[in-house]
Amino acid sequence: MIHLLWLIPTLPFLGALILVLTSSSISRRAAAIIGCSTIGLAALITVLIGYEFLATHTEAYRHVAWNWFAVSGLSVGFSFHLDALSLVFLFVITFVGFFIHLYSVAFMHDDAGFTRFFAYLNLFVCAMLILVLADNLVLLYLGWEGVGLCSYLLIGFWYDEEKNGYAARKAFIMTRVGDTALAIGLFMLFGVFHTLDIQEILTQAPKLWSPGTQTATIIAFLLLGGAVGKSAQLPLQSWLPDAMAGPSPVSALIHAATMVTAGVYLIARMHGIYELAPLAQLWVGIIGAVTLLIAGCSALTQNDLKRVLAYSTISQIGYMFLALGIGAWSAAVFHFMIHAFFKALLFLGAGTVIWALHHEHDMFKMGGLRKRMPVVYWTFLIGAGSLAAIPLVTAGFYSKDQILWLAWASAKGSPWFFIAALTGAFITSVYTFRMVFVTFFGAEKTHTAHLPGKLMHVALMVLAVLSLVGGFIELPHTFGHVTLLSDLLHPILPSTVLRAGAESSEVLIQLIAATVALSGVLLAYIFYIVKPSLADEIGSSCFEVHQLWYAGWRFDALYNLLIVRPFVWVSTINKRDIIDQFYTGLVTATEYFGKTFSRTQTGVLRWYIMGITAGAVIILTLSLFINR
Amino acid sequence: MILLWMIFILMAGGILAGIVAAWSTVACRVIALVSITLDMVLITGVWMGQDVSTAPGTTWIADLNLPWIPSFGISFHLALDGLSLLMLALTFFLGIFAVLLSWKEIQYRTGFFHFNLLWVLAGIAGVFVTMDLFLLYFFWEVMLIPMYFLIGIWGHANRQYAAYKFFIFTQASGLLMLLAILGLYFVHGNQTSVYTFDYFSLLETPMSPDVARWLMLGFLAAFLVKLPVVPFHTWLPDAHSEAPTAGSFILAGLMLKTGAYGLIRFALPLFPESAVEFGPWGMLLGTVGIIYGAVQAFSQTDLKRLVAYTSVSHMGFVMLGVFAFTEMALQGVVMQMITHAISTGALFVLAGALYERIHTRDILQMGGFWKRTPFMATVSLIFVMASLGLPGLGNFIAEFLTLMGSWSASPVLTAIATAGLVAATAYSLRIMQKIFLGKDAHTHVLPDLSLREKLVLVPMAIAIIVLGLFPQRIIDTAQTTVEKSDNNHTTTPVPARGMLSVKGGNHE
Amino acid sequence: METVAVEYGLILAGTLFALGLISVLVRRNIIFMLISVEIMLNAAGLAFIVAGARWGQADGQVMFIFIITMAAAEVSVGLALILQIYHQLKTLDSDAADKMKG
Amino acid sequence: MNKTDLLSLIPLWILSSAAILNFFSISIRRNHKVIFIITLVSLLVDFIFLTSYSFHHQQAIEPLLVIDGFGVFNIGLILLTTLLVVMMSYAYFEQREERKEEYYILIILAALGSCILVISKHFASLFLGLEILSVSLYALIAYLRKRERSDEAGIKYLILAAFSSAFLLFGMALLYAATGTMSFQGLADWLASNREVSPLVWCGFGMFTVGVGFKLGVVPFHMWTPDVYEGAPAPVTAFIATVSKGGMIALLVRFFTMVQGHQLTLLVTVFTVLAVASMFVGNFLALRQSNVKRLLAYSSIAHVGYLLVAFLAGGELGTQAISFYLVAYFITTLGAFGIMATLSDKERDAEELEDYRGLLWRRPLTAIIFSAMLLSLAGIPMTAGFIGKFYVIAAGVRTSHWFLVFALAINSVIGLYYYIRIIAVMFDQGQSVRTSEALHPLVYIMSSFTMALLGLMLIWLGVHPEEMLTLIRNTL
Repeated sequence: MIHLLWLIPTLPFLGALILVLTSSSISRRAAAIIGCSTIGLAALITVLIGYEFLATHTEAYRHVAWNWFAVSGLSVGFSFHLDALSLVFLFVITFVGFFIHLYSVAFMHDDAGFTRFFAYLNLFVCAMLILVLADNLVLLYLGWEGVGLCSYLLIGFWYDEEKNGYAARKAFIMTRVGDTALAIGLFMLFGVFHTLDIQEILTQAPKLWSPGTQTATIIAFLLLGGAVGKSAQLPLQSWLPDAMAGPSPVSALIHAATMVTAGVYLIARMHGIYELAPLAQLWVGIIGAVTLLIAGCSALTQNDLKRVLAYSTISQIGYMFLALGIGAWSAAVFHFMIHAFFKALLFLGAGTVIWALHHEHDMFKMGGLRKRMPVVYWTFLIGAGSLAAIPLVTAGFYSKDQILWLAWASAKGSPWFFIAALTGAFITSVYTFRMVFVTFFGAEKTHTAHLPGKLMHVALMVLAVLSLVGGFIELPHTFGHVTLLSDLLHPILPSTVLRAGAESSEVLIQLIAATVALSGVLLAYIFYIVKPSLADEIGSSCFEVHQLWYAGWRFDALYNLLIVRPFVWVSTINKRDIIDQFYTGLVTATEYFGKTFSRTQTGVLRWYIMGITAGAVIILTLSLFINR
Repeated sequence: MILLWMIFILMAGGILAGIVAAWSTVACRVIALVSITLDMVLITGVWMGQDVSTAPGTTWIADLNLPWIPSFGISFHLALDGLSLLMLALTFFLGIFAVLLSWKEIQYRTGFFHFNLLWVLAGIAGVFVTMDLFLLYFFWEVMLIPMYFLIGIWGHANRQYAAYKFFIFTQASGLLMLLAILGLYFVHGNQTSVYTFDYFSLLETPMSPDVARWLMLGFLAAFLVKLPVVPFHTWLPDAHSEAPTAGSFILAGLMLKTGAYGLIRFALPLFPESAVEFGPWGMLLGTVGIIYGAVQAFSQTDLKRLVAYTSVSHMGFVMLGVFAFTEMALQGVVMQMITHAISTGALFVLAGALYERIHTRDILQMGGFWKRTPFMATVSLIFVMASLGLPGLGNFIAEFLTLMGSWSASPVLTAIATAGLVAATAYSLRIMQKIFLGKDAHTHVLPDLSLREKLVLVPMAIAIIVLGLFPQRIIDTAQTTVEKSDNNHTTTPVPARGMLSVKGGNHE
Repeated sequence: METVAVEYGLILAGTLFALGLISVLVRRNIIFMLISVEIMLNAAGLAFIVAGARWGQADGQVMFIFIITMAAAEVSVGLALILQIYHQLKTLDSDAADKMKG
Repeated sequence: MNKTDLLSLIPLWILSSAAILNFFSISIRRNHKVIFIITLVSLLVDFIFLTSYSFHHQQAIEPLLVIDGFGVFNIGLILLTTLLVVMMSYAYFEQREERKEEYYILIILAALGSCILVISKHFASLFLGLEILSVSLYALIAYLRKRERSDEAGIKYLILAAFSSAFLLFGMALLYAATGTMSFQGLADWLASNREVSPLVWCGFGMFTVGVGFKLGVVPFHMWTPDVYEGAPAPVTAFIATVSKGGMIALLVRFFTMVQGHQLTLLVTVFTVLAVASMFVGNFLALRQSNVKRLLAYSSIAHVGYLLVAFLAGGELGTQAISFYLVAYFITTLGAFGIMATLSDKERDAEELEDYRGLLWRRPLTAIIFSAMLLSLAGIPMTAGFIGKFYVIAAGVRTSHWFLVFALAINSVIGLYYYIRIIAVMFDQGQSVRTSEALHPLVYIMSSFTMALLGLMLIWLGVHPEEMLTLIRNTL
């Protein structure tokens, strides 16, 4: 069974291929079937392979499709590597992907670019799968760029809108900045190890480097650069909110569930390097912590439903980075998984709402939808709960709690990290429930055009279930103590080292976390149900701050000022190529000479005689001075 | 012998086509097509017939040496090795399309057009196989005149200016090369009292570093202008934007490559030491070219001009890779020569197709064409992505190898060059946005690609993808050549020259 | 018999030559220009004579005869041309003959 | 002067007798054809006879002349050139009502003069040859005397030529006065023997150079060239550009090699200056010229400059280069002016750039040959001109006259511009309306045959110069 691994990325690719080639002729129905079935099959195969993998306790499985290229020492194969880590990602990608496909069938139903949409979506899934299955960094880079391309195409899917195109370009270019760092990282890695095979590197690194080696640190930072770009972390986070220009399913799949977590995957993959570069790893944590805070603050002030979710995504990934930073590898992966579930759910829910109110994004124009679309409401509520980490019932609680606890307790953790995470948690629950209350409670402000159909409901409900029960595969040992995931991952990702004597405080931490989450909800309740006016007062009282947060801490403005404007200025100022002026100058000079000389040709005989005489005189004078 | 035939077929075909056109233009086109295809068949035969990679000792697949002007020690010496083979294949591959492209565009003086077209190809093919420096100069010029006519007669509004500019730039640099060739000829002659222009005998000519330096500069002049390297690039945008589609196609696809080829085949092997000495500056020039070209491309509004500047940027990689003196970088360069030929060529084809439809090259007057020309849009997407170096497409292999190879030679420059990829993204996406995306506020009648155009673009698209996924065959073919010209230099990277070449990957 | 020193002879010839040259430059009438050129030629001839005298050879005189002959031929053609010119321009001013320039 | 001397001078005899023969036949009855045939045949016979000479035969007719390989080669060149000029002249003069017959006498005499020039090794013979050439040229230039420009050109050339030959003669006289000899060899011996040289000699050399420089039309003695080229009938222009200049250069080479001019700093400096000046001034003047004849005149100035590079390089390679360059240049120039002649009509020659607009599409063959000629002038491969230029540069590089060589390179780039400008005009769409009125078809056939012949020679020399190279080698 496991030897069918190559089918998993191939199927979606075939789907995409067929859809592209037949785009003009094929019917919507057929397109939908092709689109979903390929992913569905992939998911099915993943299950089977996963089962076999677990059953046979395989360490890892390697499949070489063909040798891509081999030049002087660098031999790169088109080859896949399956181990627990990639398995987890496989699961999430194929399953979430599948349900989002299902959902899209309904969501995109009367869109002109129906086929195109599914083609892109399939292509994306394919690229993402390659990314997580790659056994060498070049192939990973291929997947990495591939998902970038698809995200570009899908953000700009409704291309008539100038601003969508802009958002798409912004996303691609900003991530490309990160990719450049990654590429340079690869060059250095090759320079050191003379291979780009991930396992090779991970095995050799400890032999070659002592912890804290400079080269290791540089490389780790370069990889981090790549990760930061893709996962929309500081300082390259500002593309993600704009990326919401794409259709909601896209935001759900790419900009919440899968692609944006590629950075997490990369760092988790290359954890060996980070173990050897403590400084870099510390910075991973710091970036995570800061990002989760500032993104949370921005989320607090947004009115656009999807933008709230976008910022919350950034901040949740911030949590994952924090986890990675403190060496809580499996915790990061755990949170990634859960986050994929509930964030996809939330986006789909939001999508449904927006779709129902014919593309009304502003949530303050919504409200009272609780009655109109109960299913959506309940599922959305579950998702929100999970995001806000409502204790015990939701999966989000367990995953986030683990991070909080380890931020405190792990050897690499620190109180600061803990405090940041805790504050983040509070903010999260505030903006989450602000969103819920404003959207679903209160009076109905906009008339709902059409209500969601079966397909959408199915997708929503499945994801809802997952984001409830998903958490129970990993329970803290204060109760239950289930460690399925961490056990699974253990062979690949080392378990976290705890600070001495920290164990005792675990219960306490959990209680704090729980209370913080709940108090957040309470606060939101007071602000947006009990006394809505209060929110506006605070908003207006500290207007600057509000504006700053609303504009995502004005990073865009900064980059415009520092990079974009100068670049455009230089290139437009020099449109007519200054270097060319030099050559044209030469030409003019020559022509000038031509003119002057031709003036000497007067046609007057005596002038010619004059010329000859002059020549003669010169020669004669020469002849008097030079002898022999 | 087969080499002579290939060139002869082209020349004869050209003359024949020129004559036949008086009676039937179709026949003329067909003749041109047939003669190139014939060559294509021949070269593919050679390629399939001989597995180059497995014959490490024998680099030379074919070798033809006839006396030509013995009293000068000039011989008609052609030889074929992996690199030349690839280049020839490329030449004929693109040549076929060039004829197809002109099928509708060129209705005026068809015969003379095809005569010129085939003679350009003949000249280029000659450059790729000649092993005699006099002959090199000979072919070098032979490919210019017809090109001059192609631009000057069938070009756009400002064609005369562009044609002059192209001609004079290349001529001036060519003359410098001629001087260098003669210099080398006499240096070698005085040393060994054997006066010959033969490439192989001129290799390892003992000479003082000073002489070598000057002579190499002479050669570089020709090749750098042809490549072109900033600051000698300014003829390119004009030539490209004014030439007819087939013209720009050949220019970008093949003529620039003669420069790169010249570097690899002549400049480096003939003057190993001074080449190494020049290395850091070469890499610097390359990097400057990459960035400068990209920045320039971003602001252009004339589509062909834009693409022209992207070529400048891409050729920067060639420069970078060649002077990194590592096998990997050189492989990257060879790859770049091929992939760039295809991707940029295709972009010019698209520009031509658009011009045929809406009679403008100004991208500000385009936009939102995707709806009406989905096929064209999809194809363009592929090539645009290729030109920004998306993995899975040929250009990625090229640029990746080049950069990775150059890293050991000069991390700093390589890093800057890599950053150039971001700029590349900027201009590439701009192309997509301005032409196919955005609002469609236009009223042109805009049919999608015709069958003939598909016949050109689809194979190229397939080629670029195949090159991206299965490049090994190419790499193997070039291997022997690359190794050889790499061994000419100290395989250790360039001696440190200031900040230009900090040794990379130093691990304690 | 007593002969003059070569230098004097040459100086005389030189002076003659210079005179001719100057008058070619200053004269505008084509006929006079022709005459002045003749003077220069004769100056050359004189120089030859002097030289010949110095070495006591006949060559000098021979050259002189050549020169005279040539001068005659030249003048004949020249005058014919001058007639034509006068015919067309109705003047002998050499500056008038400047149709071709640039 | 013994029998063998007389025999070895037979080529000259034939020429002069041909002239006389024409003379009589005219006095009997004017008939263009007859005269033409006589001239043609005699030139042909002469050339054929000349081929019987072996290049190694070394025959001195003391003290004036020497017939050696170099001389024979150049005589042959002159004869052939004259032959071609005559061939193209027939059609040209047939169109025009002037009395055509004397033309042939004059041209034969001019050829004779040039022949004497190239074999002379003594001031006297030099002078004789030069004047025979010049005097007949005066008449030739002004031959179409109905044309104002012809006369103007004629008188200008006459005055200036006489003026310059005065310099030449005075220079000779000074040299004679100082050294007591008028033969090149004697001069050489004298220079070799006397370390201390009086300024007299230098002045002599200086004035000599002025005379020579004028005939070559090098800057600053070049100003007559454009006017004469423009005014003279196209075939005559061709003749001046080739035979008269070529003869002078050949003489110069002989003179220089015999007196070892390369040891004389003065001459080397002077000629270097002249060469560089001619290249630049010539090309700059040609740049914006719209009259093709004048343009070619200026380009000829530049080309003499190029030739001087080889000349200064000296040595065997240099001389070979010059010979080859001359051959190439002769062919090219003849072709160019020949085509001009065929395109000309009664009123005026086809000399305005506009006359050539769209020529390719009106008369493809003519246009292509003309472009070939121009490309050859520009020194593009596959033409004789390229090999010529290559040879010259080779000579320059060999003796590492880098300065001159670079000047040459720069100039050929400048030159490129105006040559391709003409070509561009010819390939342009615009149709010009000039058509010369119908003539006897034979005329066309002959002229186009001549042109085709030249074209073929041009390409042949460009692609396969080996024979010509060996030939030239043997002459030295």
